[in-house]
Amino acid sequence: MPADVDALVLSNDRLSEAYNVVGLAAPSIAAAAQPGQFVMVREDRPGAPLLRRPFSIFEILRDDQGRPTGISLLNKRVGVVTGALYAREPGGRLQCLGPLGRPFSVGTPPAEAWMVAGGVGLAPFATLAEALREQRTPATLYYGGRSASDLFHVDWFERRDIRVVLATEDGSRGEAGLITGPLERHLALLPAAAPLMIHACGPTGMMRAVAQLAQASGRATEVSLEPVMGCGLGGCYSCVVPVRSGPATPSQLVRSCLQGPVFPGHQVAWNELAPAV
Amino acid sequence: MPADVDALVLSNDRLSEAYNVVGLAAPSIAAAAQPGQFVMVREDRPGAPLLRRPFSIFEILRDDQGRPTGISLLNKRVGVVTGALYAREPGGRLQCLGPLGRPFSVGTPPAEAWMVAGGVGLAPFATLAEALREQRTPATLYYGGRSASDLFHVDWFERRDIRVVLATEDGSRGEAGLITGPLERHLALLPAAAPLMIHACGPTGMMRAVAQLAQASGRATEVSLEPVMGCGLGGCYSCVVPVRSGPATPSQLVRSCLQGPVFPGHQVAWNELAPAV
Amino acid sequence: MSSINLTVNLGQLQLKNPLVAASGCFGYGTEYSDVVDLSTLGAIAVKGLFLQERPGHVPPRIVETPSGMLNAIGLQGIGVRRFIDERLPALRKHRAVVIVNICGTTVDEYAELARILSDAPGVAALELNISCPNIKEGGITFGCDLRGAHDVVSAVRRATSLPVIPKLTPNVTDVASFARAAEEAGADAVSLVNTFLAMAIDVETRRPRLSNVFGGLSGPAIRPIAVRMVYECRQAVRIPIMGMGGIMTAEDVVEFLVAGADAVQVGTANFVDPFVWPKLLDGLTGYLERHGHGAVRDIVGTVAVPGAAQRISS
Amino acid sequence: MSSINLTVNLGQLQLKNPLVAASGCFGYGTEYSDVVDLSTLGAIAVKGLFLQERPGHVPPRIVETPSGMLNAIGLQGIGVRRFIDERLPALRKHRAVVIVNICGTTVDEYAELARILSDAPGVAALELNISCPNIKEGGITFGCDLRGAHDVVSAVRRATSLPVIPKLTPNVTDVASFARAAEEAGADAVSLVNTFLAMAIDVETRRPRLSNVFGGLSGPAIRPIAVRMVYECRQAVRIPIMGMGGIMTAEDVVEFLVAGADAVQVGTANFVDPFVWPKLLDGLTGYLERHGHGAVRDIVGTVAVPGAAQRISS
Ligand SMILES: Cc1cc2nc3c(=O)[nH]c(=O)nc-3n(C[C@H](O)[C@H](O)[C@H](O)COP(=O)(O)OP(=O)(O)OC[C@H]3O[C@@H](n4cnc5c(N)ncnc54)[C@H](O)[C@@H]3O)c2cc1C
Ligand SMILES: Cc1cc2nc3c(=O)[nH]c(=O)nc-3n(C[C@H](O)[C@H](O)[C@H](O)COP(=O)(O)OP(=O)(O)OC[C@H]3O[C@@H](n4cnc5c(N)ncnc54)[C@H](O)[C@@H]3O)c2cc1C
Ligand SMILES: Cc1cc2nc3c(=O)[nH]c(=O)nc-3n(C[C@H](O)[C@H](O)[C@H](O)COP(=O)(O)O)c2cc1C
Ligand SMILES: Cc1cc2nc3c(=O)[nH]c(=O)nc-3n(C[C@H](O)[C@H](O)[C@H](O)COP(=O)(O)O)c2cc1C
Ligand code: FES
Ligand code: FES
Repeated sequence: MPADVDALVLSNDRLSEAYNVVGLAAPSIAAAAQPGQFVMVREDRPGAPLLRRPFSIFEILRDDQGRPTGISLLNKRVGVVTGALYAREPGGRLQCLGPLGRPFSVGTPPAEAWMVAGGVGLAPFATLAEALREQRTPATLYYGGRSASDLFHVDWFERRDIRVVLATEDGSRGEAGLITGPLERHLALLPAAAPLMIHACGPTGMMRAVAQLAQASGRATEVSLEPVMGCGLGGCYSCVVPVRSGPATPSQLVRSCLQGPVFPGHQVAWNELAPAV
Repeated sequence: MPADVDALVLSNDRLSEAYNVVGLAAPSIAAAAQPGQFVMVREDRPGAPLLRRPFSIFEILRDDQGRPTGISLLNKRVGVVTGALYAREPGGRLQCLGPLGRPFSVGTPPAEAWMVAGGVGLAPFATLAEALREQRTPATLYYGGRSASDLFHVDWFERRDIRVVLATEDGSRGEAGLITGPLERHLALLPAAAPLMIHACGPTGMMRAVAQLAQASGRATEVSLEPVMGCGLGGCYSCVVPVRSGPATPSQLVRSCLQGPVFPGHQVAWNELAPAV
Repeated sequence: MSSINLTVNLGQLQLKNPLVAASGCFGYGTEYSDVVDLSTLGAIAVKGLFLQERPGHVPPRIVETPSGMLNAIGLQGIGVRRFIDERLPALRKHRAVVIVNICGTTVDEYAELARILSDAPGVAALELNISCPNIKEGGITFGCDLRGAHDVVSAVRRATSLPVIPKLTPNVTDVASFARAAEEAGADAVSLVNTFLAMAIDVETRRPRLSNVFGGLSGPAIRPIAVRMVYECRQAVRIPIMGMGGIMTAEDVVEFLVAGADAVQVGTANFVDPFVWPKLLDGLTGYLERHGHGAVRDIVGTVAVPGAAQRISS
Repeated sequence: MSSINLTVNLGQLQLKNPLVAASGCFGYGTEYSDVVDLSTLGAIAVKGLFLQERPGHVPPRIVETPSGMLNAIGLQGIGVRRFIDERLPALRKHRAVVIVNICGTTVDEYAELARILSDAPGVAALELNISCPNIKEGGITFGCDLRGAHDVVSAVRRATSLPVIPKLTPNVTDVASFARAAEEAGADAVSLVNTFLAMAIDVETRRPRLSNVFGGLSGPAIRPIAVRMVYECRQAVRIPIMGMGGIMTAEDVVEFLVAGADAVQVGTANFVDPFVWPKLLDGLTGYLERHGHGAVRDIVGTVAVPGAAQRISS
């Protein structure tokens, strides 16, 4: 049962001109959140945009005793609300509805988990990394960006014993090129018998490539899609994505706020997925 | 020629739960402003109210050399924009269009000037007081409010050699009752030959009473009206008030942003003035 | 709670309070059972249903506009049979008062839907969507034609003893004439307004922002037009009115009631704040208390309009 | 400036750029000569004029609404003769291109106004206000009736050789049919939209917020509906279109042009920011440069709409 929290902004860590991390006091959301879930955010001031915006829950914030006290959001500034999240100073407030959506499945050993993140698609993987670690599931983060200055929190993952593989398009950090490069090679090297789950979040093209690579090598994937969402609760039917239950069945438009945002990669009818407007 | 200044908020002096004074950097407006003129204010942020709101220019701010650097507004919180003006911290910005409107006439000795202010109607009298002082015109401020805590800047006027007469409805400061009480008595005492101009700004009922008292004793008045204003420039015809050129002529609706906000009190067709909504 | 009488009568249908969830903005109701006690709502107008399942439009289906939003969902839906089998039982369990919003491509389809739903336990009333701007056939074609509107309402009237509430489109010259046509055809009440046909273009790509090109405008932007239309219909008909369009706060609820609505529907506000319902109810109750009214119906249609005022056109 | 060709043709009327001040939102133009170089505007549609002076409505005449405003000015005005004597000379001195917005209570009055203005030097075109929601007689009664619209346009067409531009009301079921009627009656262009008939109620006093009860809604709130209507008219007629409704930024200007407007009018934005004009012109020029277009007309009506898309109703 989601709550709507009038959350105090605890911190605002500006990582670059475009990215920041906002810390929010929201114990009830933090306590209930599962990896890959999201919140619907709005500003409560006269004239603020009407509709809420979806954000993955990035970190679970905890007090000294480890009790969940809040969440953080990894925000990329692209418009009005993401701009406001970038500007929001500690002491301000943001309305946060959540946690919402179907989470990632958290594999257990001996299965391995690979997380593939592009840009702000890193957001759902902090909580997933912690959950995997709790299960002692060996985990790797494949993380790509345009250049070194677009990669954040790498040491955060390393400190949590996540193996990290990096790629940048300009070669300024990690391998030069797309993150699907190393992913493809590593997939080819992994013994067929070794169980693996791949989780991906990032630009649609990247997720599609990951899902196809994985399928080609018979691996399961989960992708976290980012359609426009009007309500986050199943009320408006704006967030639909085309999925098919079997390879030959026709696709159906299902609500990604309820049945997603995490979907099995092979179920997504990538050809029919509308380009983000 | 009015300017639209993206004015830096220099100060915000909260006088009470409802009143504050906002200082704004606006040299061009400050240099051009005449007593009784106003500015049209808006906030430039997504979702701010569409229409600007009119505010009298309260003080002219000056640097050490006495050069005009900005203006202040005496603000009373009644709704969205006045609420924003109350909340605005120094460092923020407000868009200020002005100076606008027909000013008070500044009398010269031997004429005396009496200013009658009710509540936030004090706003136009700081600039008028300074102009009168420059002309060495003897001036009195009649200033009424609900109670002592609604009266502000009294010493500001006293420091400028303005005689101040106060009244509060609850009797907590000055005379008990309405400010028209002492005004009426003093009018009766003033020799008929002594020239006098009365300026009034405040609730409509007060201005009307002042205009009628004055007319009864053959005195000229100027009143500063506060209708709803859409543009401040004569473009929308929203701000009309009924005035008549002679006592027997029918009234005409004229734009108070151009022909006012200051009008000769006897020209206002008080009976036809719409109640503020 | 207080001693204020919040009940309202919509013809044969009595609601415990005048707050109704608007069709298409509250799913089938069951989606919201986690966040709203469904039994506390006056009623729920469920998402528009056809006889058959419908896939709806390709996304993007919504876009935000100044103080509003456009939608072109295209009436994606599970069809009336699945609704009866899969959703109605849960709604009954939650003690929700269910108004089923129905949509057909022919007069017969409306009548058929009405017959099917008359036999289903737990349907309180039928709202006839003759005003959806987002589908090619049916819907708004009936809503923009007086004859068509009359025919649909009459046919449904004959097919059911459930309360029949046609939902009017604002995309017409004279909405009051449609309210009259509905009344004459035997409607128990009318609801209005549906969304305004609109369009938004992405200037960078020079493509429509909605896959369907056109969409329906809802939200606070339309409220002043919707209030006017409710007022006009109040002058034109005696049957009850459910008013809607941009209601976000209790003050907005009162504005519609005072303009002449017997009950109100709340749509877009659910997306902004799914917890809005108790706030609206408390705000309405508080308003009535503050103004010394013992019942909601005391303020319905009480706007003080000088004698001369009337619609200028037509 | 740049080498971009900003001129647009509205039939016989060529404008140096597509930015026109909307009637009623720019006084008689002269009020703005202090803040805007009037010669830099494509044209100025002056405040609506009757044959006679008119007092207009009692205040309050405007009220703000979400992303919009209602107005019920009631066409207060100085009448056509005083306009010609007192305002036109100054407008000519400022080298303003003047479109006179005229309003009558009968067809003959429109024709008479047209004759009088045809003889006045410095009138570039006539805009026929057959769409004002704020007066009891004339105005919108012509605008909501196809026959009436046709008659007014024909009569004015016969009375003048000036360009004739009827201004259409959005308060109709099918605005495109009015554009067609205007075209058939010999209009040189159409302008749209005028304001949407609306109403706001003060819930504390339960009185209308406007003395006239009803008012016209303008501003960003209506933009998506106005864009849709411009697009529909573009599909229906060959004559040029002046589009308007909620334009605040250069991006909004482009949206209307791309939807099918040959020029745009800007109304409410003048109140928000009287210095908006150079910003709009620079923004438009910048857009065209950025997208590699040499002329405004290259983007008019270029919205990419899939073949199937068309108005669903009627
Ligand atoms: C489940 C989910 C989780 C998400 N998690 C995050 C996250 O953790 N961090 C983060 O920064 N963003 C995340 N997003 C994307 C984020 O919701 C959008 O960037 C945001 O809605 C844009 O709002 P805005 O007001 O800033 O942009 P607007 O001013 O509304 O629009 C600016 C531009 O962004 C585009 N846009 C609007 N919505 C989306 C969208 N949903 N996806 C892509 N582009 C869009 C618009 O078309 C427009 O071009 C997530 C989206 C989903 C669906
Ligand atoms: C020439 C002139 C000078 C003014 N000078 C000052 C000044 O120096 N200081 C100051 O505090 N105020 C001044 N006012 C009044 C001020 O403009 C209004 O209080 C303001 O517009 C309210 O805006 P808002 O957004 O806060 O209120 P809104 O949220 O728009 O409305 C809140 C309430 O205030 C009422 N209201 C709106 N406009 C006015 C108005 N013009 N007059 C009275 N009530 C109104 C509304 O009906 C509503 O009930 C002046 C007005 C004029 C015309
Ligand atoms: C996303 C969405 C879907 C809608 N679907 C329907 C529908 O299926 N049937 C219907 O009659 N109205 C539908 N409507 C219209 C609403 O019920 C309501 O009439 C309109 O949105 C105005 O109210 P509001 O401003 O409170 O949203 C829909 C509106 C929205 C925003
Ligand atoms: C205060 C006001 C007065 C208006 N007066 C007229 C008028 O006299 N004649 C006319 O044709 N339109 C008039 N209009 C309508 C505008 O010209 C324009 O069609 C409408 O406001 C939509 O554009 P906007 O949203 O840019 O304001 C008026 C609008 C406003 C806001
Ligand atoms: S976002 Fe509204 S149904 Fe998914
Ligand atoms: S405020 Fe617009 S004309 Fe005076």
